[in-house]
Amino acid sequence: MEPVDLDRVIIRFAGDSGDGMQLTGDRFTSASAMFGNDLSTLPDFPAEIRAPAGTLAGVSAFQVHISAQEISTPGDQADVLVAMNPAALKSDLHHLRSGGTCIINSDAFEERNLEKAGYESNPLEDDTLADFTVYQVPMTMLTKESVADLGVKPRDAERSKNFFALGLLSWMYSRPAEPTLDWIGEKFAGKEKVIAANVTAFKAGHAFGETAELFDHAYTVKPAELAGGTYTNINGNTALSWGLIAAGQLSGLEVFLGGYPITPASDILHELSKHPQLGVRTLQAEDEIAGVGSALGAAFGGHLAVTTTSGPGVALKGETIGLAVSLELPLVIVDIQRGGPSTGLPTKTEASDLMMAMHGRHGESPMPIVAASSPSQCFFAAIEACRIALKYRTPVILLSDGYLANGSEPWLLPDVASLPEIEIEHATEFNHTDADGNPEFWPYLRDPETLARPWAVPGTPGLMHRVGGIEKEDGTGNISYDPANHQKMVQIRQDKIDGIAKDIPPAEVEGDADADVLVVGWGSTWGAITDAVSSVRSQGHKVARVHLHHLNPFPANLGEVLGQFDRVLVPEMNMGQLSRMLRSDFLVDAKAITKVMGIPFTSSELEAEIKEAFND
Amino acid sequence: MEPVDLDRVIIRFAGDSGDGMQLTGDRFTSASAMFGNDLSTLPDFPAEIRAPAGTLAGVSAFQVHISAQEISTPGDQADVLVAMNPAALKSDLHHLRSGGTCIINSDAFEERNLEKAGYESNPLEDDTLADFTVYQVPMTMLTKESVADLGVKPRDAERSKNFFALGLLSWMYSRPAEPTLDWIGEKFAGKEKVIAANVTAFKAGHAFGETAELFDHAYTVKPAELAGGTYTNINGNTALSWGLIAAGQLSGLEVFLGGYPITPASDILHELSKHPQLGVRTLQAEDEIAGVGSALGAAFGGHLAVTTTSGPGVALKGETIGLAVSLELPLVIVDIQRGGPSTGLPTKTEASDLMMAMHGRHGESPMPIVAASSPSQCFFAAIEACRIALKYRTPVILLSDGYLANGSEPWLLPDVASLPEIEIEHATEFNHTDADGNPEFWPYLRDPETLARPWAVPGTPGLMHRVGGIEKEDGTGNISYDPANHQKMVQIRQDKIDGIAKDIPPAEVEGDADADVLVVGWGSTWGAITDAVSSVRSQGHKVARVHLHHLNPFPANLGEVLGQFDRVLVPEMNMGQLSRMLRSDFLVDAKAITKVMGIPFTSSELEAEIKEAFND
Amino acid sequence: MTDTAPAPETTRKDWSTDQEVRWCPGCGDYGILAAVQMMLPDLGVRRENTVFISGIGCAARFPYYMNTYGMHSIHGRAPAIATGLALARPDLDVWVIGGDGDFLSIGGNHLIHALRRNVNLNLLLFNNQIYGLTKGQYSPTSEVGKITKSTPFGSVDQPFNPVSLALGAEASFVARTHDMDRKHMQATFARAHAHPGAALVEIYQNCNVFNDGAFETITKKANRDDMMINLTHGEPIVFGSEGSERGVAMKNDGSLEIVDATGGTDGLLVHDEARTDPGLAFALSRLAAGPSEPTPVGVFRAIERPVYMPVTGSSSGHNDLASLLSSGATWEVE
Amino acid sequence: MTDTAPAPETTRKDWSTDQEVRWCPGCGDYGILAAVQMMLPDLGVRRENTVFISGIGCAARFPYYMNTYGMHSIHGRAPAIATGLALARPDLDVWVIGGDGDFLSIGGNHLIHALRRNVNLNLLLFNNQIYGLTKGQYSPTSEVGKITKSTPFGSVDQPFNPVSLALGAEASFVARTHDMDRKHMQATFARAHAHPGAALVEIYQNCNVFNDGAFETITKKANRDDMMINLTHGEPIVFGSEGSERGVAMKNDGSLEIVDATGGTDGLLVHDEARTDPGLAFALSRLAAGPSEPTPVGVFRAIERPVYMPVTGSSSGHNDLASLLSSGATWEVE
Ligand SMILES: Cc1ncc(C[n+]2csc(CCOP(=O)(O)OP(=O)(O)O)c2C)c(N)n1
Ligand SMILES: Cc1ncc(C[n+]2csc(CCOP(=O)(O)OP(=O)(O)O)c2C)c(N)n1
Ligand code: SF4
Ligand code: SF4
Ligand SMILES: [Mg+2]
Ligand SMILES: [Mg+2]
Repeated sequence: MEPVDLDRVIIRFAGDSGDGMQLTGDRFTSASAMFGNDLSTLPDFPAEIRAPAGTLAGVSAFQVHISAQEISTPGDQADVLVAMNPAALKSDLHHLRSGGTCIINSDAFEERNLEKAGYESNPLEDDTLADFTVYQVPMTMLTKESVADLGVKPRDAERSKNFFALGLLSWMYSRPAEPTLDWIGEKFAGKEKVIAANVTAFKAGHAFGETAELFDHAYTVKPAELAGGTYTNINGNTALSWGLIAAGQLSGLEVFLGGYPITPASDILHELSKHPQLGVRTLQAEDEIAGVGSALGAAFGGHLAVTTTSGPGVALKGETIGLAVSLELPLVIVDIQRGGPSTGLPTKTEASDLMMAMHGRHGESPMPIVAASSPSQCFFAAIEACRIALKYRTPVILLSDGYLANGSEPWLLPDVASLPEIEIEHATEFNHTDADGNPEFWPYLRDPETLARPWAVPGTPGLMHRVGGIEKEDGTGNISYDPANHQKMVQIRQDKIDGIAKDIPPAEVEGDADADVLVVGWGSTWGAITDAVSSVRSQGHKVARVHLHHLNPFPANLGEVLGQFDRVLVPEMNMGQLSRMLRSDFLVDAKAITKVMGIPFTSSELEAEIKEAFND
Repeated sequence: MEPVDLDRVIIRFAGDSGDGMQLTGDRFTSASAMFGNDLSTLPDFPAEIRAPAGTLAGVSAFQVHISAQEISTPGDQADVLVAMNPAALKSDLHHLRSGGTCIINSDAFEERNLEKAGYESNPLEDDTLADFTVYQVPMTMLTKESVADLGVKPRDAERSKNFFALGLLSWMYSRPAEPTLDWIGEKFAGKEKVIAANVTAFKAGHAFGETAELFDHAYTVKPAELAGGTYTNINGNTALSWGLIAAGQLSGLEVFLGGYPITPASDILHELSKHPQLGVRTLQAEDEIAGVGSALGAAFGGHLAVTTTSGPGVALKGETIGLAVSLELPLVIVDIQRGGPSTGLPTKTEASDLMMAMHGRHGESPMPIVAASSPSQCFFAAIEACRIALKYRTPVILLSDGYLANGSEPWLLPDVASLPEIEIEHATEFNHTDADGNPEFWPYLRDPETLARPWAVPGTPGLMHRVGGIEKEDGTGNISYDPANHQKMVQIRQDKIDGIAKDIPPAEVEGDADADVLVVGWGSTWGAITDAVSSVRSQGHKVARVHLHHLNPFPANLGEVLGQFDRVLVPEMNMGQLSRMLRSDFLVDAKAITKVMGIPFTSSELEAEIKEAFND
Repeated sequence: MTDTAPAPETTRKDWSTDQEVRWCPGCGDYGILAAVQMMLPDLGVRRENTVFISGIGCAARFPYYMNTYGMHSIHGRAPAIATGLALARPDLDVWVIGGDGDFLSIGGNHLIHALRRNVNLNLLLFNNQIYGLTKGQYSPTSEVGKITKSTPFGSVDQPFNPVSLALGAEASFVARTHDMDRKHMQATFARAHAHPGAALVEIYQNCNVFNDGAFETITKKANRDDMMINLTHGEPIVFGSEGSERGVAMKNDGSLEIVDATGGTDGLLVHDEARTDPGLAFALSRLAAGPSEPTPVGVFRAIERPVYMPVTGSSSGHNDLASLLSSGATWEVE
Repeated sequence: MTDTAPAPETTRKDWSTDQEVRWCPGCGDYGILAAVQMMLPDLGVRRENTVFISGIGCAARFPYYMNTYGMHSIHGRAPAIATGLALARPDLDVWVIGGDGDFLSIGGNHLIHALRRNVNLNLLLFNNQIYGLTKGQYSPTSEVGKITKSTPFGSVDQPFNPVSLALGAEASFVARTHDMDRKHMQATFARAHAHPGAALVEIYQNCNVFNDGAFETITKKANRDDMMINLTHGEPIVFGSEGSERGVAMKNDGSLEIVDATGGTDGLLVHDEARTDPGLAFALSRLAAGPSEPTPVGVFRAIERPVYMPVTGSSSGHNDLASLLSSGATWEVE
């Protein structure tokens, strides 16, 4: 039978933490990427390392959206749910669209597991799944049978059942098998029995699809028409890490990362730790304060200094960031936002640290804020944050979130040679003449254009100077308690940051220039807004959208842009933080569309909200 | 000769840190208070403990405004400057109004001192003082002479010269001598020689005024017509400390202060440490994080918990404050604001921590903010902050500043019996019934009115429960990762804080209800705004003013009030933080009048700004 | 505030909550939880007078499982929060729970200050020599050369020895136990509880997911007698699979060595946990460079010194609000 | 990055800035500043390769007076900031300056971790047993019973012994000196400078405004010989106003005592700063309970162990950006 052609499909793999669902999803994604689909993924881990097997708390899921068109989100609801046990079915069934397909490992639906999942009756036997097309596959048994001859112990045999599921889905969606088989060989190199078991299970799953009369036919999702070039599938944290490394290369500076592990930012520390040969040094500090402190020390030493963390870490770093504002040294603070307040929902996404990024320090301490908008865009956002920090000698906050961090998408690799250099010069010369005509160095004598002060690093003969957090005299940098000087310095620091508006791209309106409704977004809502706006427009409404990558300062034309529209909607994964800024800066009645659930907006939610605006 | 009657006079004492100017000012103030004047003071210390004698950095000054009318500020410019050495003259002369009187210790104007002060020629001999009435008094010599017979060593004798100055000024302004003489006796009890020297010097100064033909006549400033009752002269930090103690008494709770020394907040820790017998426990913690942490622990234990600090300390406490938001425990965080960012101007005043108070934490973590407006009002502001914290089980930020902290004014002591009780009950009973009909305790089952959760403290049988920073299920308080529950809890926490608006006084408009211009103030600008508004009104302009003591939530009627005026001016010792909040909350074009100089607004500055608004 | 009548009899169950325990299957934390829950009934204390405060980490989940008052706070701050509670409420039993990251990395300062002050706390340090909750970075107790996600080329920095650090910080009570020996844990925790002031117990805890077998060399049943040196106050220090064939002796220069003790205990070091000077306890803490050599367990030091309490009363000062308010110079206006 | 040619000859003046020194007249900090400025010319180092980093406090003003690179940072964080600088720029000489509050109260954790890691820093602890800059609160080194603004009824908590704490934190170099003896300071600072890794020097410093005479019993010229025990590597430990009439000996139980040494140095303890095991140094740190008894000064411990450096190169991994970007699975789209 010929496979049926689909435009796109959203598959959700769900199972116990021990079932290897992240790996399964990842492999399916890779194969699809290789095959040429556009795609977007969303892993959904449990908060516990390993919650008790079979419990709801232990469910780990991975959603992947593959498409023959360009897409921008992992999809609202799944077309297919693969449920490896009752807990997975119970916790994730609501992610499956009505009418969707549910593929179930029926072996797992025995009494103890049902009980652990809190099912009072077996959902395979009552009407729980009435709205769905259900395929019950005894995956555990079939896997065990398939590997029986290999001499694998039953326990280990069972472990391969995720490869059975992967094989089955690979058949169903006509995914190429080679990338997965190759990967198994590499990954488990040296463990021949494991390789054999996994390969056999995979093939068994594939064969099962083909031969069992269960399935009418397979599907294909054609490759997407993507721009030509080399692609890789990348998640936000890796892209961000590589962006930091790239900024080091582009500026010719060594990169120093001082950080402390915290979900969902730790992977950046891990990734950067792997690349000393690319001029990266990392320190796992004793806490977040030492993380940012050590970075500031390295910045004083002339390095491209970075600290990576999440909300609780930024809350601790405030005082040191304030020092960086006062010292006017370049420093990038990366905040991978997660659910708050306090420990909140550490493994879930949220975008509720914008106000803290603006104001989380005492005194008047303005700082630029850059926000990433998609997993691969994290690469460029990181470079941009570094560029601003280095050029203006200022700490910069780079905001990403848990969804971008772990979500992935295909990325057309940029031509490295075409990435613009970050020109940066350490001061080496005197820049002033004292009353007696002798040359001297003034650490706070500014570039008239950028208002940046010179960056003279230790080791430079003659330019010895002292910096500190007490208010400094303009120019000399000497301690000054003079009232007028303080006012002046506060103003200069503000002007320096405000002036960056001249150096960033203007806000670009996409969609209908004559629309009634403008949707202003920032951060990871980019994908959902893109889908929602295009859907609303395709229904004949006029809508425009602006997506901000710079949140402080705003693009210079933003006020003007906002003034062109009657209604301004601001979807945010918080209680309305950007809308608060737009309202106070531009006195426009920006309306926040808020969601604080630890999960991203779906396009359909946004679509509904935008359409609502037309009914108001 | 009869003394000439004055309505008010502003005197500024300035000298070297070692000259005892704070003490001199203090005594003059006390005597005036006893005499019945209204008054207001402003100490102005150097940043160094003891900068080298005779240098500009070492100048210590004290300004006092005494009046026969009610007054609200220490005055813009001094009528009289007492300058004990060249550095004092140099650094403080600009505080003297043109035509004012300058009383100078001429003995100190010798070459070395002039040089240290950076004078190239002797200001007593050139035209530096042309605009002023100058009295040169060889105070050092006269003091030494006066005490010569007492057998005091010349060095020690010289130390009494501030009492000579005090005696002279006491004569000039007809201040009663007894309070000062009594005070000397008490203060130096046991050191008979010191008493004798100081008393003698004081009397010599007095006599010098009376007998030297230098001065035409003395002055009087009549007692003010103040409400009847017992008065004390009080500064903001003492009033705030007493307010905290009062809140403990009014709520029947013990007070626990966990703090770490920092200027200008340390004196609150010092003051509270003195009063264990009033149910106060203090811990000088190892840092600010431990300060707030220990307070939070005490709050969990049922105490009225407080932490006191300044901006850099609040910047460190953000993460723990966020935990308090999540735990919903009462906690008062006192921020005595000083010049920022970073170490900034530690001994100077500023009001630039409002945004941090609002937003200095990750996630959605709303918190009430109370701000004090005058030294004595700190007492009531502290009680109000405690009341809100206790009633709503929430951390509250109480903002004061360096000017309020050290400035003083006469305070009509409240009748302790009339202070309203703070009703607070620790939970002692089960509040819920489980599915099987058994009673149980739900730590997050709320009061429907206040949305406060029950406060069950350890030691209470049966109510054992666990709290934590991870998101909690509404009601039970169990850990919950449920998306809808998170949204609900974020909303409830916001609603709880917003709901406090029903429980605070409405914004009160003073002045002309039909004015064009409304001046909205907060914090220590109260005095300067009061003077400026009354002055502008007396010139025939219509002006109204509102002073906010609650900054989050705002009084319920604030939007309505703002809507009644065409122009809204917001004087702030920052770059426009309250105006930012008003703009975003109410979409009114509030204009900030900003001053970030480490010193308070003068009334005349504000007067000019307000009048400017009429010319726009 | 608290009831001081004799506590009712309780069993382990009374001390357990209904919350599902969420550690990885096989984690050493289970054994520690069991030991605590089984020890508490023996102490004759009341659940409502008992509080568990933790930071963040796998270990820090502990309070959720204890049917007492509890707080799961933030990373590193539990000793500070517990300090406030213990000072405000000396009538309570306050236990503080944390991992090696929680207590020694981010929380190191609060820990050493709680020890120095001698706040009345029982501090249980779950040392698994790894960051568990954040999925396997090295910790300040990880051995040199440790390869983890954050040290892909192996760590280069020397770990803390928690017992040495605590002794350097003036701790009045320091002990060590391990998750494989419930009896030893119970006895050690009970000693900590009985100690007035700050009592730190280091617990070697296996993280079977990210650092499996870190303590196996010494904690495995088969190795235990040869590799664990039980410290008993007033007794010569002996150990060995045959009971006492090896012992600890002091060399001329004051350092300690392991010697043959088959000839008897003459010349062996007699353990004195109560010695005022912490030198002996410190020397014992250096006997093993890590949990791969014969390692002392038990109580290293237990001395009495004043427990930190804020001043709660004084004869001077004002006793009521009215007299406080009028304590400065006052004057009357008619 | 830095010039490695021989440094030009310098004098104290070259190392001094034109900033007015703003300590109280008579403050012990002056003497320390002079000692540092007078020692540096002897080290043959360059000013531009030298950095002073401090926190906040009176002591922390220090960098402003040094004609080198410098940073006056924030309270307690100097060791952390300096760690970053030293790791980024191993070519520099990094000195860290702080008071007892700065290093041991708010900054305690950064200090112990810098010591544990053995970051190449020279850490000078200005211990005046008080908070100077904030005008006189007690500090973690203040003696028990101290009456200050924040302890009006006297402090009740045991102070840290900075030398003991550092040794408990695995410090590879720990020394003590005092502000009254410029020669001793210079020699001690030079030793710290020569030490690879973290070197902590505790300096007894008089705060004549808020804690005058705290060290007088031992530092006063007249008392010094009787009250200060100079530690010299390889020499028997003797002291006394007549040169060597008293000495330090080890008792049977390993603890130290002061004994009569008029009969000669037999039986006295020979100082061994290089002993791998820190037990001896620790015991010496406990000899005096505070600066009112005969107190050891000099180098307690100086051992070589690996200096902490982040990995700066490896044979594995990607050497250029392009190969990094394509290091995952890639595919081509035409
Ligand atoms: C302020 C802050 N920083 C970092 C984290 C992330 N974090 C949570 S637990 C932990 C360390 C866990 O290690 P450990 O304390 O040894 O406990 P274990 O999980 O091993 O029991 C870290 C870094 C956090 N939650 N908060
Ligand atoms: C975050 C922060 N907390 C508190 C302070 C206030 N503060 C400045 S210096 C200091 C302590 C000074 O004592 P120490 O470190 O011993 O230095 P010393 O002045 O005695 O030399 C304190 C508490 C501050 N500047 N910043
Ligand atoms: S990660 Fe390790 S410490 Fe944490 S629960 Fe799992 S086994 Fe235990
Ligand atoms: S207060 Fe003390 S430490 Fe500070 S400068 Fe003055 S004397 Fe020195
Ligand atoms: Mg651990
Ligand atoms: Mg000090």
